[in-house]
Amino acid sequence: MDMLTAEKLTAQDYRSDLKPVWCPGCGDYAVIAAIAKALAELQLPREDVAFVSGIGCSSRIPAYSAVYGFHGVHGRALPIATGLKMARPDMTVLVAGGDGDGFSIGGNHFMHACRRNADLTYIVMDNSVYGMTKGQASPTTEPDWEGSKLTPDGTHITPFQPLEIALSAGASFISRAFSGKPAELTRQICEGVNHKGFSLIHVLSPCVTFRPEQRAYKDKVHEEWRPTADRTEAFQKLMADDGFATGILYQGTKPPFRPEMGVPATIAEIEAQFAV
Amino acid sequence: MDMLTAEKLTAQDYRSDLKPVWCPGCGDYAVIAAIAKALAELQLPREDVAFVSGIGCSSRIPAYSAVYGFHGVHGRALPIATGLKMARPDMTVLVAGGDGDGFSIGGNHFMHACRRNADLTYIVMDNSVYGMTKGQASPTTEPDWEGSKLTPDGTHITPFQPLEIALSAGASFISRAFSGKPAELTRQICEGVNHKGFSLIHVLSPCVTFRPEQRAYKDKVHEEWRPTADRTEAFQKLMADDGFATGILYQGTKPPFRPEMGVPATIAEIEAQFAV
Amino acid sequence: MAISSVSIALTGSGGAGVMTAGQVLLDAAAKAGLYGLMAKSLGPQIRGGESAALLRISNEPVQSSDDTYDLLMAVDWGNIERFAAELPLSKDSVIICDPAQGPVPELMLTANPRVVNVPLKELAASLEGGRVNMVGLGLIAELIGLPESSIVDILAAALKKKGPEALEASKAGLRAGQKAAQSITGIVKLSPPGPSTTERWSINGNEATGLGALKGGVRFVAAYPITPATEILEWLAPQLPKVGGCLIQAEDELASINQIIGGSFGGVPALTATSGPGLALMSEALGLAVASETPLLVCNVMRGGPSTGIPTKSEQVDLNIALYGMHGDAPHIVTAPNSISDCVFTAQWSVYLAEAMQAPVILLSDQAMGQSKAIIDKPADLGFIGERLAAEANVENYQRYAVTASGISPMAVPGTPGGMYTADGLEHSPRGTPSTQASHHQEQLDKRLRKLTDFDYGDHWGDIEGDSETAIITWGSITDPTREAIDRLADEGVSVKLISIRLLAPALPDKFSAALKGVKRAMVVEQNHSRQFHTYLRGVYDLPADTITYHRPGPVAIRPSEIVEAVKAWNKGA
Amino acid sequence: MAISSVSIALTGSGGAGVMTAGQVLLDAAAKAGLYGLMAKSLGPQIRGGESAALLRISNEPVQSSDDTYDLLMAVDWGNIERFAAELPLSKDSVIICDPAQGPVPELMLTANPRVVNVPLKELAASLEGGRVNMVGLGLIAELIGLPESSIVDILAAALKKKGPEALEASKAGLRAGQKAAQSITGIVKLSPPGPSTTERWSINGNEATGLGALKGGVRFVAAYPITPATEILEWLAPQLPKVGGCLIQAEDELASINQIIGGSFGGVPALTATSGPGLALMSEALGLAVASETPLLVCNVMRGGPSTGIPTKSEQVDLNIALYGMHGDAPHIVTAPNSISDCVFTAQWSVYLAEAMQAPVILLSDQAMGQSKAIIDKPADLGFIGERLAAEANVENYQRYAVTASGISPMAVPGTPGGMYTADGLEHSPRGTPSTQASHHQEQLDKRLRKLTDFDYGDHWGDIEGDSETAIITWGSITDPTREAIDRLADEGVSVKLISIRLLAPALPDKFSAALKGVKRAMVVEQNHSRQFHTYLRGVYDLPADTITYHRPGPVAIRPSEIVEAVKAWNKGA
Ligand SMILES: Cc1ncc(C[n+]2csc(CCOP(=O)(O)OP(=O)(O)O)c2C)c(N)n1
Ligand SMILES: Cc1ncc(C[n+]2csc(CCOP(=O)(O)OP(=O)(O)O)c2C)c(N)n1
Ligand code: SF4
Ligand code: SF4
Ligand SMILES: [Mg+2]
Ligand SMILES: [Mg+2]
Repeated sequence: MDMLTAEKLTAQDYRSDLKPVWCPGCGDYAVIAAIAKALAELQLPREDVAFVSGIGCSSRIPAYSAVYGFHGVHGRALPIATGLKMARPDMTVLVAGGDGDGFSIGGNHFMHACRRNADLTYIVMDNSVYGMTKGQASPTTEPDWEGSKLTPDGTHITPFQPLEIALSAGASFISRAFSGKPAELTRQICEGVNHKGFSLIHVLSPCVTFRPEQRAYKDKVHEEWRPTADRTEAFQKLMADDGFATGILYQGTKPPFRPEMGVPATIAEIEAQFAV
Repeated sequence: MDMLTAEKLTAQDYRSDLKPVWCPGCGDYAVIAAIAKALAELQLPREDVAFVSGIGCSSRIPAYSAVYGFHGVHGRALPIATGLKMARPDMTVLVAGGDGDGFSIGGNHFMHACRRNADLTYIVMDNSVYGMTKGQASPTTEPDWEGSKLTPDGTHITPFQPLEIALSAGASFISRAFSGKPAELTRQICEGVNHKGFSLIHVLSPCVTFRPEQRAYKDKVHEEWRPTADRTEAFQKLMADDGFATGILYQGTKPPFRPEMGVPATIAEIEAQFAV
Repeated sequence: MAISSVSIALTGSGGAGVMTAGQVLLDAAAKAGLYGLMAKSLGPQIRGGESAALLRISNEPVQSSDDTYDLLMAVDWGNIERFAAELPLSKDSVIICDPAQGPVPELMLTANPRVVNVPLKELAASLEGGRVNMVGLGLIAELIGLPESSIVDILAAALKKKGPEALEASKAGLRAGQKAAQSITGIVKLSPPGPSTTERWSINGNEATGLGALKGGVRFVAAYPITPATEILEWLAPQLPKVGGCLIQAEDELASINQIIGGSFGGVPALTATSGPGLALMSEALGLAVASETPLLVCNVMRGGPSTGIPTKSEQVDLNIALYGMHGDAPHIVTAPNSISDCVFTAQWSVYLAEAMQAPVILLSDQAMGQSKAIIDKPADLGFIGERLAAEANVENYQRYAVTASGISPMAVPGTPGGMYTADGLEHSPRGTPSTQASHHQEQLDKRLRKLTDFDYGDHWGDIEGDSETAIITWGSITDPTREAIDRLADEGVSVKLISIRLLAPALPDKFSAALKGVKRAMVVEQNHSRQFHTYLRGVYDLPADTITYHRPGPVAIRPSEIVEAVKAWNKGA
Repeated sequence: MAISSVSIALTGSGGAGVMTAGQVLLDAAAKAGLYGLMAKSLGPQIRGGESAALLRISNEPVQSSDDTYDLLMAVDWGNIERFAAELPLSKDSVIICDPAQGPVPELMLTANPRVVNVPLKELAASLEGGRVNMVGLGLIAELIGLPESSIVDILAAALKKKGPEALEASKAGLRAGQKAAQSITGIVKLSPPGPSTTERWSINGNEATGLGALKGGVRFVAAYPITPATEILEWLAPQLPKVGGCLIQAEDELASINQIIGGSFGGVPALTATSGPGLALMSEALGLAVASETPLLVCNVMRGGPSTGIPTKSEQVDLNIALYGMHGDAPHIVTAPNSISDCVFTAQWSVYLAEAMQAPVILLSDQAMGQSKAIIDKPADLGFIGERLAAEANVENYQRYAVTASGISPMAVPGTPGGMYTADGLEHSPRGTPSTQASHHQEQLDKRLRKLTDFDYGDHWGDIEGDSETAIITWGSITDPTREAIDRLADEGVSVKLISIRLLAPALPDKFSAALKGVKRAMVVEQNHSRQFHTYLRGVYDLPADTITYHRPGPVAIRPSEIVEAVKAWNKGA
């Protein structure tokens, strides 16, 4: 239908009419805008795109788009997306969520999705906090952050390094962006969607309510990375990373995961194996 | 009791009288032997050691020791061990299991245990297969292994790199051993137990039933690594790794995770906050 | 006898500060020697969403929210359609609203309440640093007759850090509100408090649950945050280190439940708190706790379901999963506090039960109880402290899972010389060795059931109040509205017996039969869609042939009058 | 009428090849035109552990294992104490054993069976490449009168790849066994087969379940291996690509269940298979499937519980969790095949139900059914194919969760222009927008229940056989022994009606009442410790006042005679 109309779809066409539940000023507003823009740039028919998420402020995002969406349970966005992509390889599948959803409860799926390298684009809105449950430490929270009542003296735990883990686990496209620089973010989403394989787009997206100091991200980020296909080089860049470098860190060429097709047979032919 | 007797405990004293369910020739026999030997070397009172595992052939191991043990559910050995260590910091806690238990279903706990860096020693018996469920591919299985009926054409998935992930995630002691070289394994276990923080000991331990070709590991392993405290150096070694280098790859100095203690108060004092 | 009270709803969008105003009102009431209850109606937004503080204040203990609100003050009407159903009014209700916020929405007028316009925003704007919620607070306090001094005391304490200007600004707001109230007449005033005999507490259900657990001996907590259970954890986190314990935040619920299994195996009474989705993730490990006989307490604070459901709203919907959510034959304990005050006792008792029987206990609270704050008499302490039957050192041939008459076997705490054993979720011999043998399976199954059914639970199985041929059987947070309904029926000469079950599992037919003594007919009251409690009771107990149910889902609270009406309709044979 | 048959147990340690021998025996019986059943008793070891092939062969269809074994051939006695209870003998039984393996253990002699010593090992050793299991096979075949040619045919096919020497060696073994059999007399011989009218299949329950699902339309499978469900997956993995589908191995059960939710959301009928521990891990996502109305099929093959329990043994113990294991009010469908043959139908029908009602279906099979192989008549195909009500393209104002009379709403398959919606596990409006509103919650709860209770299930709710005032109510794998018990009772003039429920949930009181028509008293038969089925039936249905239960846990199979005895004792008023 979209394909038949002569008119190009605008970014607005990829947005739904729902008003986000987000706080005024939340970084996630820029992310949905960038996604809509990227989809418009790619001119993907809306019905051929699906957008899957877990639970969290950030995970509310699919309903704010006008493509097919699945707002699943906490931490399981990637399995839902993987199943969808395996069953429906013709769909373009985006996945999104927060740092808690993706790296805490969903950490195992994250690692295995990187390994499996199915053709998914995973956008993580990292605010180093659990926004939705009112401000607990997430895996990417600084060890000395004392803002949560659950860990009033800080976590004392080494922050999770999403890009390092993605690289170790085998993701074939890895980038970082800042929600406050939407053009770069839009570009990365386009590249990620075009990339054949698992793409991680790590978005620094401030939580103005529980981490108001993250407003300062805008002074900290620096565009730095150009894509490399050399894992060692990518690791070296990460060893020198201050957490605020942006750009495409790594883009490899390993083929995306696709289950094999078989020689067709009818059910009757298959049943024949049981005849004595 | 053990402490009072003048006699030294022997390796045998750390073994129970149960006959393992393992197949003849299984690599895991050497692992329980090395553990018993290491404990004897360390002369730890048996009652002060606990040994936690999940489910799998390898995970049967605690009952073959004579220390306190917990044979939990599949994939959850590390959380049980973490809880035990947090509640009972005085205990020496060993954790063990297979590649499926630790890196597939238990992958998230593995990552977060590395990050948290509690003082645990985690021994993974890696045979690149699910032994207990009769031979399916595990995360460390080669992508072209066609020995499983579930993935008859191979998995086509990049194998999981336990040491890379451990290093990325923040483990403070990382080593690799081969069950066929028990002296080195014993040494690593001693070092791991002595290390204050999370120790991963990755043991290549052949499954002679479903991966008989792993008998050839003995010709492939090569002692190579000397400990470094430099993550970058450790990464470089891993970039050059063929999967069969043994030794201690990395030993860092970050302090083990310990919850904070507080200023003592009585329940009555605590209750006072509710009085109007 | 039914109590006399004033009920007030304060509503407005997130930033409007209605929760703060409600909290101050409640605290001030406490200060003035009154009792009170404040429930919360929250939307999904973190900030700026619709919300309501729902108060009831009285000179007698407040059990439950009332049927309707005497006063509804709307700071604005944002998204009112989403929760209007939670704000029942009557023709005697008074809506106080700001004409600047537009006309009163039609759906608030169906009961024909009186509407009083007060230019709240304008009044606030006319003051230096004036805030609408303070104006509203002054207005409400004046209307219901709450002494200004008690409010000022509370504000002074709350604003200490912000300096005297903040307090002055607030006071000015209060006074503007009081003045505005003068023109409004015909509002019920609070009766003055009776003489206070006992210490009063201001506490919410989640804090009470945390406190009870601490008193019962819990010293290790591992958990993953989830609405509406997080406050249990937030309360416990800073308390535990004071008594030599600790709390750790886990990566997920699979980790948290297994971590407390580990801690408890280590001999330390352990707890986690969660809500439906988290409890679902804990099912497998709860089975492990059953099989390995590891004591632990899971406090499940229910919210609307299924799935992610309605996280901020209350329902009694996790009874099924709490009772039956484990694979295999997995007998365990399920308890439920039946008031905010009872959260302290039930949590404490639950730790005791878990430790005594070496079994997992699931305590079912809910959002309505957990996130509501009450002014109550300080709860009595019955002194239950968790203690498990420990194995002595160097027992010859120690058998961790020895088959004993009580079903309870001495448990060696790691560190005990000669007590070394391996806990196992595989079926096992008495020693703990994995076994596939039919006789081992049978004797361990028998033992794990027997230890629960033969235990002496004393008088705490349930609260049985009054005597009548007619009984209401209920549990959990619906007990208090039921109590009030029964009081009201009594005022009308209709007597109803209350059976509120605190120990939901194991089923104890003797206790149930004793409770039913003299009862000819029963009504089962619960707040869910599928009659989970009624179905359970039918399955495990013999109910009177004449048994009906009154149930419906959330998020709207079940009010005393609904129960009164249901009983009357039943009496009429409707 | 009760059938005449021969029952044989072959036991020995892992390497002894008793499973192979049993399999050949069964296949040969099939070849010879007979019916048969082979159950497996397995230990925890991967290799070298104790095991037993438990066969029953007859010229009529075999429903169930018999009460005792006519023949028990023990290649060795390793760990016999662990599973002796699974090998009931009578005084008419014959034990064939090798004196070289030591004396017959006392516990095998309690029923006073005849013992025949045969030097199996010695005989095998005397032959080039001789194997004990082949000698035993020849011996057994000769004793029961199975033609040698059918065995040789099977062996020839099996040993094709290994070359003619292997076949010759096996034949020599067979012959040595036959010869040894000559001196043994007094063993019941098989009656010759009747004329074969229909195609016969040799299939186990797990394969049958996989086939049924494939026939129902499943084209996407994601799973994590677990005993005793893995064979469903192993069978499906190579079949799916032939019909355009695929199977992926997930990292865990949380992934596998969510992956099939994703696949099914994509419009492809999807399945996972698991056992108790895995089902427990799927609880949360099953709730998501309920709330988001995503069809899917979970085949749960039960094993001994709780926790890791007894993974290789059978029990009907996951009924509770299948029915009630989700948080919130989460109506869904639970089915159970009641024979190996019925696994094909029930799995196929379950796919149909899932798709038709857009709901998750949990199918409960068990180890006894899943891992037993049967020679059966080719099952009839009733033609149920999963198909969901799809939304058309570009419907104006499309509402994914429209409140319809049937409760079923058209579902837009991704790719459908103009059908874009977001599936949600949060409570939602008809459009799918998250909502906390009471009216939305009520109407969606009603709809999700209504679509299940109002559906037309045709005649497949259960199998109702015979007519009598006395009924046995049962389900799943215990149905077949019950059928045989009822046949035997009929032979003795005692008539019993069978009600075997295939659709366990939703509860359909009308169907149940109809089934109970004319029934005055009932016995509920099930294989678990806590009467899960009986408690469930009591909860949701009206049972006759005179209802008793016969139940006990695994791992020992419930035999027909136990049920016969239970009925007789009941008749005697014992
Ligand atoms: C199983 C389960 N556990 C816990 C929760 C509660 N919960 C909802 S969102 C969330 C964390 C959200 O953090 P993040 O993913 O970083 O998203 P953000 O809100 O920061 O965007 C948690 C713990 C849940 N919904 N389900
Ligand atoms: C929740 C759950 N899922 C699946 C299983 C089945 N299972 C038991 S062990 C195992 C894998 C074992 O592999 P690994 O950890 O590598 O141990 P190994 O047997 O190879 O030593 C699986 C899948 C289980 N017990 N529990
Ligand atoms: S709480 Fe934080 S992450 Fe959530 S909507 Fe508000 S600003 Fe955004
Ligand atoms: S199956 Fe493999 S891993 Fe398991 S006991 Fe046998 S050899 Fe060892
Ligand atoms: Mg976050
Ligand atoms: Mg393995």
